[in-house]
Amino acid sequence: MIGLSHYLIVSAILFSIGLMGVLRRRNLLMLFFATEVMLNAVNIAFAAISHFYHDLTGQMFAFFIIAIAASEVAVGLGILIVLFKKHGSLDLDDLASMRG
Amino acid sequence: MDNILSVLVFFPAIAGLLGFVVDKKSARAYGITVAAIEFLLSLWLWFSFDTSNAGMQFVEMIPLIPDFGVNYYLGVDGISLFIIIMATLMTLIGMMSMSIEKDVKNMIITLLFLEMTMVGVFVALDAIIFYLFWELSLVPMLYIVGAWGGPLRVYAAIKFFLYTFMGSLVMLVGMLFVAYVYHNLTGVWSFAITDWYALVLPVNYQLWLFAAFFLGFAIKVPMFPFHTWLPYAHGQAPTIGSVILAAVLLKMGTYGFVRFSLPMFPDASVMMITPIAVISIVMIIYTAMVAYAQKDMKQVIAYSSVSHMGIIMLGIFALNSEGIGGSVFQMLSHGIVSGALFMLVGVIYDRRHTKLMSEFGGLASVMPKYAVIFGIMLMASVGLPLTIGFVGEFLVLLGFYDVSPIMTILAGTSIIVGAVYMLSLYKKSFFGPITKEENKTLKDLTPKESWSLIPLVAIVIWLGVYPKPVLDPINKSVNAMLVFMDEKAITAEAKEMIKVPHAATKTGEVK
Amino acid sequence: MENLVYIALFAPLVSSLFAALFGMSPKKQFVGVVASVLLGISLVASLMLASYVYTTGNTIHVTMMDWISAGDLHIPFGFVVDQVSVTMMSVVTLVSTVVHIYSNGYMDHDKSFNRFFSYLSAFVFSMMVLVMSDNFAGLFIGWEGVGVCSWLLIGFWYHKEDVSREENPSISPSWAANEAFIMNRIADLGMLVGLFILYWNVGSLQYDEVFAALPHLSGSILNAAAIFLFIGAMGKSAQFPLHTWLTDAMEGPTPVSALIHAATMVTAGVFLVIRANPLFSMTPDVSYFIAALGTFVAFFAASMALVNRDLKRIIAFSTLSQLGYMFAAAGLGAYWIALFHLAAHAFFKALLFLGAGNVMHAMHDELDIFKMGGLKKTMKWTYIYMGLASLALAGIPFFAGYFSKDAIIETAWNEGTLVLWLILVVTAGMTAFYSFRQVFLTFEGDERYKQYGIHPHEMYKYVLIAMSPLAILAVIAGFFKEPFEHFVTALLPEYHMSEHTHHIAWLLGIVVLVFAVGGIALAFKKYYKGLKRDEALESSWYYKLLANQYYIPDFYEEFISKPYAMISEKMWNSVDMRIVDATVDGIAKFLYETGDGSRKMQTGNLSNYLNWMAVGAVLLLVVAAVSAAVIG
Amino acid sequence: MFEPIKVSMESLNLITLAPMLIAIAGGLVILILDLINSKLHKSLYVMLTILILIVDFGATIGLNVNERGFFNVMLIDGISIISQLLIIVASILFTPLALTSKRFHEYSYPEFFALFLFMVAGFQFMVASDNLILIFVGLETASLSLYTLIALHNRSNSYEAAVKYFTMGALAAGFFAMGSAVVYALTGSIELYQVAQVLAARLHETEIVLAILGSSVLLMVALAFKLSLFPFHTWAPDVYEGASAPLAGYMSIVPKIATLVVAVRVFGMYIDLGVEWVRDMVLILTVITMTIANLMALVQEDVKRMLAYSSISHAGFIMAAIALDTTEGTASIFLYYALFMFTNLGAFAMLWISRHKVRHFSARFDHPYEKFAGLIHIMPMGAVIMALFMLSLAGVPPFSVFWGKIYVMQAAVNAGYVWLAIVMGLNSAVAAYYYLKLVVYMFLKEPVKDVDTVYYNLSKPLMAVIGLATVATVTAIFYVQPLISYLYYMISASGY
Amino acid sequence: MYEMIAFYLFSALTIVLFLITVMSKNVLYAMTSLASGMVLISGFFFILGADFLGVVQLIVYVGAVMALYSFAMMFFDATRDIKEKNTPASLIFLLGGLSALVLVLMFAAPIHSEAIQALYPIHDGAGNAQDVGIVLFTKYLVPFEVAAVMLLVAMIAGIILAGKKMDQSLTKDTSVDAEDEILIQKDAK
Repeated sequence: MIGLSHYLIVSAILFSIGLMGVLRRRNLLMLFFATEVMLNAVNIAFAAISHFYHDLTGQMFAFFIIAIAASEVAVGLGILIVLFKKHGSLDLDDLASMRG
Repeated sequence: MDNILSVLVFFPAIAGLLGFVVDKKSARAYGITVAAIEFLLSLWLWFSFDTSNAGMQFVEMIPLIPDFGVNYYLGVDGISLFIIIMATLMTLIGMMSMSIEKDVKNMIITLLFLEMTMVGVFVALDAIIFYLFWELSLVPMLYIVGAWGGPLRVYAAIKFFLYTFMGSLVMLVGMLFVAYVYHNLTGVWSFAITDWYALVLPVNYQLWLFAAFFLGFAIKVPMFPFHTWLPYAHGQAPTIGSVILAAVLLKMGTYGFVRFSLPMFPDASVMMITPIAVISIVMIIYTAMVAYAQKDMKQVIAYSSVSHMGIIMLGIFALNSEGIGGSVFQMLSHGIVSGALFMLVGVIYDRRHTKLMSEFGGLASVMPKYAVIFGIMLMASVGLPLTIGFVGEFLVLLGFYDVSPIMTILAGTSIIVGAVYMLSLYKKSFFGPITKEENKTLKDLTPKESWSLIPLVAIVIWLGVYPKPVLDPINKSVNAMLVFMDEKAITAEAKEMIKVPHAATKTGEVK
Repeated sequence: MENLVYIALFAPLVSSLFAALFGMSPKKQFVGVVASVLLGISLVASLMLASYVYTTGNTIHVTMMDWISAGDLHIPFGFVVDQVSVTMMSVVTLVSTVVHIYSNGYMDHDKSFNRFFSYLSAFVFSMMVLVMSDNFAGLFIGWEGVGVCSWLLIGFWYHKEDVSREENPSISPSWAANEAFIMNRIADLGMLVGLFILYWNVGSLQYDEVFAALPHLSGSILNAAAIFLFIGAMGKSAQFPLHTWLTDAMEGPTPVSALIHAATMVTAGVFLVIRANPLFSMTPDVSYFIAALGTFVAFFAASMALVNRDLKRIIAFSTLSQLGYMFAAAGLGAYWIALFHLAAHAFFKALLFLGAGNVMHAMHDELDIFKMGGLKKTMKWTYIYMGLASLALAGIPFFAGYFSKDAIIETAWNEGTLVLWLILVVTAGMTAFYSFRQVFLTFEGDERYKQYGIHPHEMYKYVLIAMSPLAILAVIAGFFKEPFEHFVTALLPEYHMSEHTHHIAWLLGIVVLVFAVGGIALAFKKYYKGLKRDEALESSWYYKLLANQYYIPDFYEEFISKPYAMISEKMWNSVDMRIVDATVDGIAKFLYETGDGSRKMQTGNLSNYLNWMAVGAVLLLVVAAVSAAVIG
Repeated sequence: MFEPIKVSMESLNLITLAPMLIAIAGGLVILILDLINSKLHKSLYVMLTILILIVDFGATIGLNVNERGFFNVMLIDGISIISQLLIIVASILFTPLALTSKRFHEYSYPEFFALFLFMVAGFQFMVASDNLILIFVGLETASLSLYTLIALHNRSNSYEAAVKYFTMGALAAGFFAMGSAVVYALTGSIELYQVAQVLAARLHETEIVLAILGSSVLLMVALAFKLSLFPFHTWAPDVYEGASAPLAGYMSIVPKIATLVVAVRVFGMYIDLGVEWVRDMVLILTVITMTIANLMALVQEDVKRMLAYSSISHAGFIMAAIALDTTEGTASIFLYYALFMFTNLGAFAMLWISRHKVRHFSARFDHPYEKFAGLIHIMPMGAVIMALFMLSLAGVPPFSVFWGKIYVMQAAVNAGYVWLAIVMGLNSAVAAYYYLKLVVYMFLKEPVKDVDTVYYNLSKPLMAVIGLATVATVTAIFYVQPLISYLYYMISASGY
Repeated sequence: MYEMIAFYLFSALTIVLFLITVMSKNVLYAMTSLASGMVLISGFFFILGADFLGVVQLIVYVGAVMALYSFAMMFFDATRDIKEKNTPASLIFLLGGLSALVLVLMFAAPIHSEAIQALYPIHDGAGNAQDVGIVLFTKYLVPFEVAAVMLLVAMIAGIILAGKKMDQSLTKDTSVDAEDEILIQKDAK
């Protein structure tokens, strides 16, 4: 029987995959993908907990997370566009004029 | 005038603010006038001071942050009275003798603010107010050393500031802890020193708190091995900076010991007698030897300050009336004498722009007045009887003899080693033939310099011959403090070590 | 009478201040005159006091004002005029007055004439405070005061350059002044400690209170107090091992040597012992040590005087030697004899020095007696004065020294300390020898000075006249021994020779006399006809040892001064800068470098930042897991 | 099949929403004004913004303590009111800094002010709720606006700053979400008051200790990022450097106040429940943060970057008060920020007025130390004011930050954390060095270059802001008492 | 049973797809796999009875977000393989692995408690959309409205950041200062 833990473990694994992506990626666009993965992983957890507790709060949270993710994409892409116009690159390694 | 203390504290500050408006060329005259008024005010304080009263006088108390126990709480007793007068006097004299050409106006304003903080430290009866002035005094000094100093001035100024700042922050934690304990016991927040005096703390608390306060004060004094900022600060500071630093700022540390450490932690003080005496003796002998090795006149006097501060520390921890009274008197005497000596070095520096002893020799022939005044100050510095320097040193050694004869003998070597470096300095600079061509045409003291030094000479001799008017009020307050410490001490050992003079017990002088 | 006390005390101060007013101006003759007159007033006042005390037997005790009071300590400015102090006052003011007058002549070419009088009078004032004070603290004021004046006067010709020890054993006036001051300070510390011991055990520093309380004190405390006070006395009176400064002090002008380093200041140590006689009489061991040390110094100093070539240094060694005699007497309990010798010595030694000053004046500051000779032609009066003084010093009968010194030697016999007696007797012979060696080499024989192109001349008349009181006293002082004894023993313990000693006194006197005359005869034989140098003798090790003062100054130089300077240098360079300060700077530097190092984590690269964040998060998670495992 | 739900207006307690609604409405008004007439001058928007914020302030101060509204989503307790007030005051101080004498890109957008007001509303929501959803949404609203505001400065550094902030913010958001999920899994609720109840009942279950600690860690990562605690602080210096000076100053205060409120609510809950591990975690992180940031600030060459590190250090300093979990500790947070706000905004405003469009002094930095060398000779008043700010930041009495500092240290001592107080003290001593460095440059060095006035960007409104900040900094001693008693009253009323 | 099969299938697939998203060098692959993964996640939602959420997931993520990403991809011309100097794999796997390990440990515990009462219970008879609707428009109305503001912010931000006006920067242009402004305080001296 599939219990809450199963879902949560899947969620944990997906979250870690997302985290690995964030760590690994140097291309900003791809990096954003990885953050989406993380948020989606959390959504699974919320939906599952909601299901097992018979409680709607989890779904609400997941719902808002989706909204937040969408807004983040909009703003993130906006920033990426100005950055790209300026630098012509989305590579993180080109983006280190401020340090120390 | 009941609020004379507030006037004393804030008059220079307000004058300093108004000073921004004064024209550059008149700034000096303005500063001297203000300092003179301030000095007269402090004399007035003395005249209206009730010498038969050992407690705090002219007390002012305005709640500032009552929820936190911080009050604007001022007062003087015999111990602080004369240090205040000395602070105002040295500021005045320092300004009179000032030879700075650059940014005189800034200097005057800075000095006036510094005067506020100096007076503030000595009149504050609230720990936070004390701390406030204590820290604030660093700022003008930083500017004075840093802006008008020698080539290493920035290093010296920052070292001075940070070192003292570091120590006093630890002290601040100690203060906060005392307030916390006070609150625990009484349910009231208070930072008033007089309230804290009533606290009877367990011995282990006393020791820790003593250590916290010690760090703050010891760096300021400066005690070995925290003294290394001092030679830099003095070496780099302009004359006026050295004068104020040596005369007043260092006294804040020793005053702190008398005002805080002793009455608040009598048992810890007794337990710390030996370590502190050892440090003091190291200060006395070691720094005297280091002073002897110096090539620079000012450095000699700087190190001699450390050595003399060792005497003062020793006297404070004699924990008897002779020792503490002597220490407080020695604070005054060291203030005036070292201040004068720094001014004297400044005189020659103004002429030759060097302070190296090897550059001089035979100055007594070309600058006889200068040599005479230097000689008098030198003799006061080595503690010649009938000069101000003797009274304090004698009383301190006398007082500490009761604690430990051996240590007194070791500390007493200060009269020998002190003579060694001072005389050698005098010989190298003033005696012998004139070897350098440029020294042959040196001008003797100008009237300005003479008139700033002669009052000091007069005081040096006056208080050497007749110290009674100063010593009596000091003694009165010290006796009261000792009676009180003795009553408060927990351990039998402390009760035994704290010597209440018969005079105080006979007349039943209990606070 | 109180007024007289103040006049006697403050006239020299007034004189000093008056002279100081003109201290920086060129020579003004009236300064010297006024100073001399004021000193004369002080002398008169002292003598009047002396006669008052002598005739009435009363003592005068005045308290001027409070000085220091702190805790239970109360020190007034109090003065006592009793038999001892009035004797000292008279001697001091008498010699001072003569020296002041003398200085008018001696210093007449010196451009710091006025300054000289200021210092000299200041010295007299300090000395008066020293002898008149009614408490130990007041004594200490005078004690230090004379020290400073001595410093000022030794270094009077401060402008002279430092030279090597070979060229001038005292290096320079300023060097000698510092040496004197510092050495005295070492002793002063002892004295201070003595004061502290008395204060904490008695509760006062007043003589009368202290002495009254002495019987209640334990022996060890008394011994300690006596020892430390005597250490103080050793410094002022230049007792071994603190004696080197005295000969170097000869760098000062000769009147100074006469007044300070012969007649008055150096006897302060003896005065202290006499003053504190109740204490020292209760500590026989310490007293015996004092006597032994005194005897040793008497011999030791005389031995160095035998070979010295420097006119003033010979007299200085002689002073040292005579101080040894005084301590011997005081240590043996014959306080009044010590005081008597002190006074007599003051007269003839001052005379001797002033005579030497005349010679110097004549010889243009040449001091080497090998370069003199035959001066009797030009300097008849000086020769007479110095001859008289030397006779007194040698203890030839009926001169002052005979009465005082013989009494000391007799005391040594009387106390049964035969070793001391023997040494003192031998020393008496040596004293006679070196005194007359000096006199003969200076005044008799061939005129060796001529090859140096010196044209000597006699001193001014008035100076010679002024010296006459000293000469007279050097001759006749001895005859006042009986009244003097009667006078001072009102205060000091009486000292009588035992019956047996009294019985053989004449025999003892003859022994001493034989030695003294023998010494003179030897000097006569060797030096009367002129200088015959004995190369073999001069190159012998013992001659060199004596000539180099037993190498003690070199020893001090090598083992005290230089190491002190070296250690000081090390303390500064190695300890203060390299350890203490370097630690402070090291902490600051460490913090700064840590900052610089940790700043590397701010690479500016976002990926690194994200890594840091993940590392932080994972680390916290792992710690949480471990903690949970531990807790769970 | 459901019954119609009846909800009374009283039970909704809409007044609790009023402050945020005012800010949002204000933002919308600005947007509409721009639609109607696009030629309006920025000064209009500035003044409008200030007016809106003033109304907002009035609405906030009128709120009653300890009310809940809108199905218990809104929580108006003492700390929510005082933090909102602080946020609004800081925003009011910030707004006039737009009126520089020179033109900068962001202020040419009316939307800037609208976004700014939305951001304020976001922060207000964040502090006025104990519902993790609303906190999260408020946080994101504010953050997204902030990213945009940074990027709008429109130069290479500001994009870089925005990207860094944004990306790390996204990662932090992931952690926040995950942390909330764990909390939800543990308790079936995301409202902290419910969470506390359920957790209290479940504390004895040893199997879920890891989950409890883990939830605190995940939330900590998210909040520590916002608070710039080590090692989540790496964005801060770069973002401060890339953002315009006023915004950097703003960022060092307002988001931190808002996040601290959340942290007080969240970690205060854990500590109250007796999870000592969380207290230790907070203490360790804060001690490391204040120390490392101080050390890194020592070696900076640019004043703004130095102030960035100093802000990190201050945040660590004050975050430590959370671990104390006493009323004084919590009060000290707000006292500290109330006092720190004026000084720090003042300091950043001083940088702002000295901002040149071209970098005269250094290829990389806008505000290298050299720029201020010898300022006392060029502009004595400016130098003195800047020095006052620096001394205040260093904790020299009687300037404002000192009072905050001793109050925090007193709170630490009272809670038995004397060692923490000593660490704070020693850190202040280290910190004094870099503040002094600027003072040294201004007062003790000679000017480097003779370029035109350092205070290039000065205008009357900026002077007014700086004057206000100066007065507040210097006269702190006189208003600390009412401030403390107000804060203490509010906080003890809300049970912290 | 079906649930189990579906769960394992979806789990395996999402893990693989997201791994591709994270590991792939090609943006297109990454994005496609991300989109597919999100679709599968909506599958989880459906299994868990969160139908409304599943639909929103499909619409918002797969519809809106992915569309945005595709436009962005085209704008950035990122269809080619991406050359990245990736962070050392060991570090990534260490951190990823450790975090996965701790999270799994955390979730493997019996975190589910029967004692917990649902505060906003799911009504068995009613559709999910109705349940969600009631809670969303009562309890979560405020967050909902705030989310609306957030979206407004995102919209404005997107518009102005991508707008033409950003091409020229006043911040760097010194020439515009002369014509400015009423508030100039000329010459600060």
